[in-house]
Amino acid sequence: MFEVRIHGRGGQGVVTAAEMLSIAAFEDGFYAQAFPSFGSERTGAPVVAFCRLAEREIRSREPIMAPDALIIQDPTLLHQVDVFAGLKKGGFVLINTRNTFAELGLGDALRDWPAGRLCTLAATDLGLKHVGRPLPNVPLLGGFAALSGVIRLESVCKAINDKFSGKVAQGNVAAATAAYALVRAAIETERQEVAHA
Amino acid sequence: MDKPFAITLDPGSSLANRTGSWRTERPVYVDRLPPCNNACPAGEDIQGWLYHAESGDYEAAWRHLTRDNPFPAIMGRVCYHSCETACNRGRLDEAVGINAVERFLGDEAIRRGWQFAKPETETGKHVLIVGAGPAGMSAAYHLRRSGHRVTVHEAGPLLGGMMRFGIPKYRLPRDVLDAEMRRVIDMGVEVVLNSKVGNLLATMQDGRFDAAFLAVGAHIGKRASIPAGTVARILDAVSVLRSMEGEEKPLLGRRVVVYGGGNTAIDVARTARRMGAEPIIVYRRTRDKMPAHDLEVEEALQEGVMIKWLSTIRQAGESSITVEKMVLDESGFPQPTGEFETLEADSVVLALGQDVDLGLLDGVPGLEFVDGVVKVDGQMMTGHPGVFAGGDMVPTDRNITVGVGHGKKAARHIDAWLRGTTYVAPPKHPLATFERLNTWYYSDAPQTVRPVLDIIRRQSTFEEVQGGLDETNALFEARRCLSCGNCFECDNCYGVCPDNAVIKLGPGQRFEINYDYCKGCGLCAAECPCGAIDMVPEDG
Amino acid sequence: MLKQIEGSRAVAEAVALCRPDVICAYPISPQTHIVEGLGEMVKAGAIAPCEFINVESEFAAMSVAIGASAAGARSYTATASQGLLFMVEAVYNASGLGLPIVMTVANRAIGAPINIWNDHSDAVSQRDSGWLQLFAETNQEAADLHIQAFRIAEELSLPVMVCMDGFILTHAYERVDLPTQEMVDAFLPPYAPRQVLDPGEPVTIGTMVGPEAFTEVRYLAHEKQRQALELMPAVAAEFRAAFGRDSGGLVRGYRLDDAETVVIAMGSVLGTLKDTVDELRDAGVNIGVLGVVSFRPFPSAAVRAALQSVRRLVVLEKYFALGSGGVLAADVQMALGKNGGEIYSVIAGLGGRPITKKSLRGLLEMAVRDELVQLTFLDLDRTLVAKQLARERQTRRSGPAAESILRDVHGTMARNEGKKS
Amino acid sequence: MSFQPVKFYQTGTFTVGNRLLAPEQRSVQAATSRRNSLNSGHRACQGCGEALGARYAIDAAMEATGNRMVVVNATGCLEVFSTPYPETSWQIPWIHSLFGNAPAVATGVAAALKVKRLKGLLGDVRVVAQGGDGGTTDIGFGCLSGMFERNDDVFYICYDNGGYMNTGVQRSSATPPAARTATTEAVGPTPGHAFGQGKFVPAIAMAHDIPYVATATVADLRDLEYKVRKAMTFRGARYLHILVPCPLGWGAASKDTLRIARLAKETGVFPVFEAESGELTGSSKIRHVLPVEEYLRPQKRFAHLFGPKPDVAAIARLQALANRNIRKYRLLDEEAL
Repeated sequence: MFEVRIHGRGGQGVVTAAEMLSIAAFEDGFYAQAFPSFGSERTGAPVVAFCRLAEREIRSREPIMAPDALIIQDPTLLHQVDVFAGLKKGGFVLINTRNTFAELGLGDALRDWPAGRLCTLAATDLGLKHVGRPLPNVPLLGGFAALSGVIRLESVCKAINDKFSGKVAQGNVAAATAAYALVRAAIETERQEVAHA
Repeated sequence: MDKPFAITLDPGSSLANRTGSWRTERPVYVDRLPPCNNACPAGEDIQGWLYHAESGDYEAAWRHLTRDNPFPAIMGRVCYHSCETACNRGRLDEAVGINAVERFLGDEAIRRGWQFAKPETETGKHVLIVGAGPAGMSAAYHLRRSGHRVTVHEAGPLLGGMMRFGIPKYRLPRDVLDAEMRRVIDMGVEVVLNSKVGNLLATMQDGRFDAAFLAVGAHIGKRASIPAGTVARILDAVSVLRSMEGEEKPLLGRRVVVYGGGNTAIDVARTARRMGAEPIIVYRRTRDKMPAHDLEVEEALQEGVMIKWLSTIRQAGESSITVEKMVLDESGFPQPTGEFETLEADSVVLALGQDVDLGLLDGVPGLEFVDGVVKVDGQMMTGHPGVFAGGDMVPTDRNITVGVGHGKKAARHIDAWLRGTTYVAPPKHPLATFERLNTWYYSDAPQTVRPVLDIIRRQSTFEEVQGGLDETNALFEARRCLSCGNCFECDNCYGVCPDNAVIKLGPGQRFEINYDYCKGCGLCAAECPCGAIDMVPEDG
Repeated sequence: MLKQIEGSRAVAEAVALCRPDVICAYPISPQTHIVEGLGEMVKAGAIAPCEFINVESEFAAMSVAIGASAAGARSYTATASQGLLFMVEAVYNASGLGLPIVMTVANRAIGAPINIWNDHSDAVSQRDSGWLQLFAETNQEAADLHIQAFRIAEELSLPVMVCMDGFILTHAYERVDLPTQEMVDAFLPPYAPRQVLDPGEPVTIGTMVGPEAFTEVRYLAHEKQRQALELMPAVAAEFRAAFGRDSGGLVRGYRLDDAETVVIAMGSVLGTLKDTVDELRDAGVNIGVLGVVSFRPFPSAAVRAALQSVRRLVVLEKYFALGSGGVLAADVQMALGKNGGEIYSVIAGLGGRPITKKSLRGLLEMAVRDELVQLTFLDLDRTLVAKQLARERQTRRSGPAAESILRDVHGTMARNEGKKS
Repeated sequence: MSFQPVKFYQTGTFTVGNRLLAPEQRSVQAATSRRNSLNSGHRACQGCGEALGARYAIDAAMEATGNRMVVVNATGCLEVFSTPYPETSWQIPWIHSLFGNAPAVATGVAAALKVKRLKGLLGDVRVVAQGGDGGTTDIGFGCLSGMFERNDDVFYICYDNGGYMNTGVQRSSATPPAARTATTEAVGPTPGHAFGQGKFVPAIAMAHDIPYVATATVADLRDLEYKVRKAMTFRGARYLHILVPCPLGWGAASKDTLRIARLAKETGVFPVFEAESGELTGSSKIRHVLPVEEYLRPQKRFAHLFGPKPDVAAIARLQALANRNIRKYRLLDEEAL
């Protein structure tokens, strides 16, 4: 079982991201279960969504309390919500920001994490660039595919085409692909840095 | 359909619930006597014949009408239509123009040549009728219808009596009169003109008559004792009117004074007007006391007839008369004032009423007389068995409609008498009063105005003054009838019953109450336009 | 066809496969996505002919469905929570008139205090309404139950309520196998109404029935519910044969063999329970799960048969009758009679409170040790309620309980914040 | 108004029928073949205006639709007196669901019939819904408004007797001011129903811009039938509001049901008109305008206005309301003014 928690704000497509993640996982042959943190939050409010992936039927319906991975769509949440609550030691963390973990002041907290688990991505910029809207969710999925290696980029693209159509789908595919490449490159760089260290 | 128990039911099953048991009062259809019928001196079933006229079935209407009165074209012109005075519609807007519709039917019958049926069987009885006026000819018609042989003896040269000699042409064109007389003759009535019966019993014996009906009328003009100069021309109204029918018209001069206030006075004045005279009526009382029909007074005034109210003639000179002004005392009688006035007069026509020539009754035993007329019993029979009398020669209102009514009534009793029975009139229904009507249901519709001849021609010719209705407005007028007191199948009761408890039986069959379901709410009675439903308490 | 799909969408597509004639929609969370999906399909012509009616209230939604059903249309609507309560009069009416309407209830709590999250208060409040009430464990079952529901409803002339947990199922994306139209057509014949408003054969539907026949009417309605108990397993079996899946039926057991302790529950919590039971079994506890699919009619005989040699029962339900206790527990108790084992009634998941494996495991371990009290509220904040109760004992009028509790909750949070800083 | 009443001076304009009219000019109620949709044996009070109005309206609708029609009935007197098990008085396809949902049920029936038509299972069948004023203007108002705004193909008929008569004469939003009911008793300083309350649903119906809105009284059958016939020529939501006096609730003689309905119209208390797409298109003119007292006096529910000390002020206010109706709905013939 691989459990992902996505944090963001209302309007940023947090729930959609979880759903697309589940679709991508489904495409990759997983059983997947995506669900929102049920609420009546409106635009701007902190929002959480969940996605479970497993090799067999997922029966549990409890919220994800000890995620294997976190996707944080809005870095400003770091100071308002305990986004890391329950995160498994060494779990994946992907944050939408132009900054580094160190610049975010998270260096200390995640000090013990193995390499290749933490990554930041300027996903909003990618969304703006490829789709014309400041939506970070899809680029982050592309980046997450690269970071976690749990799902394939092709499956993310399939999920994108499942949810969107026409130019929006094309733009999102481009954004996800670009994000995938950026994260791959970042991880590679980090690995090399670690190797050189 | 597999219907769930109790929740779903077959349609109309509530017929099992007889709601008639709720009733404490039951509606009952009734027939009432319409006020028009009640008021008609000729006993016409006015509502009955209007019913057919409403349908546009004028022949049926005419036949229904002529069951009681064979002269609708005449009656439609000269009748003073007390029916219209009695008509309930008069209290709603204006009375139904019954008279106009009657005339329309009469004219229509003449135009189309409708005839009376001849009797199917002959009784072998022979009835003598003396006088071919309204009463006599009416009796002749009814008796002939009953299968009796009828012979009319008329003293004059023409049929019609007062209809001809008392009514001017401008009120009753002679072709109309002739046509309606002719139709009676065509039933097989024998007529002997210029045959004055001098001795009734002798005539009856000679002719082997089984019964006689006397209707000689009142033709002797009353005279008043007016001091008159030798050359003053004083005539009586009846003579003047009668002479209008002959070759030689009366010479009245330009300034004609007519003395009297009855219809005859008006007739004479209007006749004189048409002959180029300037008539002036001298009457001792006021207009509202005048016995003449107001419509005729009005028409006379329109035509230029002058009326000198509250005046009596004191003296007649060669070319003038002296009148005395009168005043009405407290009881409405005129009293002399001593004030006098002189009027120019080429002639004076007295229209002070008529007397009956009773000469033919000399030697008839058993008769009783009162005020110069013969007394008859409730069956129109004089004190002499088999001799009946009617019209102006018996105590009555003197007008043509009354005469026609007498003729019918006498004929019924004569018929019964000849058959050795007694005619008993069927009991009359209670009157259909205005209060019983639900007038909401009658659309607002004023009476149709009949065309009237233009005034110039009325002053110079004897053309008929009042025109008739055409078919459209005759129908309109007929349909203004409220059918007081008798169901005319308006379907209101059928419609307004909340319990569908009125059964419509079909055209002409009227309705029935279904007492199985009638709850006795009374809506049918309340909403019956003509008051033909009574609510009757259920037996307690 | 396998799809990774939102539960609401799966239900919408399943309903569409049933070829509904009339769909009435009124928005209320968490049901809304279902009718949105259907509305889109009708507008796009994917369901035709079909009338999709945006009504002005849930009361109207059920009323429109009543009219449509009585006129011979296959009728569907969906609601939740307050919406279900708002239509209650019509809910009873539909069953009283014997109209085979199918309605999804996306289960949600009932206020006040207003709460949009999941529990079973809405559906269970209608347990006496005369509707058949089926609870789905998964979105697959939710989809399948709708197909079965139309079949059952129309065979019996009774309305069926398909209950699925709001948000937990309705908003969850998971794998659902949706059948083809041909398969559904073969399983579900066209609607042949028992009674219908037809000018060709007029009837009066919906009479007033007095004391002389009302008991009989009610008895017959009850008898029909008993017929449903026979029909539902048969339909489920037929469904399995046609679609190759277990869905529906009356009850479904999990690891009941040799189970001394059995947890009984309805809806999506069964999944979490099964995971928990697996863990306990791994730890050597003889425990199983019995899922109740058909809450109404209540399958007493099936429950009895499934629990023949069980020592103790934990009846876990997302609803309770205030002032009385567990409703499902009472039904189970009635079903088992005096021969049943110990019954523990557990109230859990009210108003969307997550039911975690951790809490369940703790609960069941206590149950196995017979340490549970007769009525347990899972994860109840005892400190908080004790405090409120104490306050209320002091002054009879201490303001609305919900607000006081919120004050306490926020107070606690503020204190915690204070500790943090 | 496009309705040209039969001008027939003896009777035809106002009576139910007349032997002289051509069959096509006769009212539906005049025909021996009339449907009697509401059959004998129902349990309505003597002189019930609603029973009469319902038969008038439904028979006319049946005629207009060639008997291809379904009726939905709200709870109320009409429903109770017509369908107590084991008997029903209805001879038509008829359903009763609840007090407040007849418009919605009718919407459902119409939807079902449309689908069946599209499937080729059924020809054109129309839907009529009916209820009393309680079921229409109060408890069913939400559903009514919803049916209106969606413009569902339903003809809704409200039988207005100004109160909850089925439950024992309580006040409804259609109860007129000053009227005594069981919940607005004729006691205290302002006896009877308050002034300034209540609503006139035909005007609200017009505000929905639905194709056809009309009012009628049970006293004018021809007008009523014309309006039913007219309504059935439209598709979409239509509304007919019929004044049906209740002898029991109004404290009037059972025989006076129609008279009082007539007086309601002739005094201007109840405006009779029709409107298309929200615009007034015609009014039934008052024939002989009468003071409101004529209408009030025969009814015991207004008896407190006419005690030893008549409530002149209240009567004047009622007269003012009638005058307003006369102006607003143009109830007097302009030529006559």
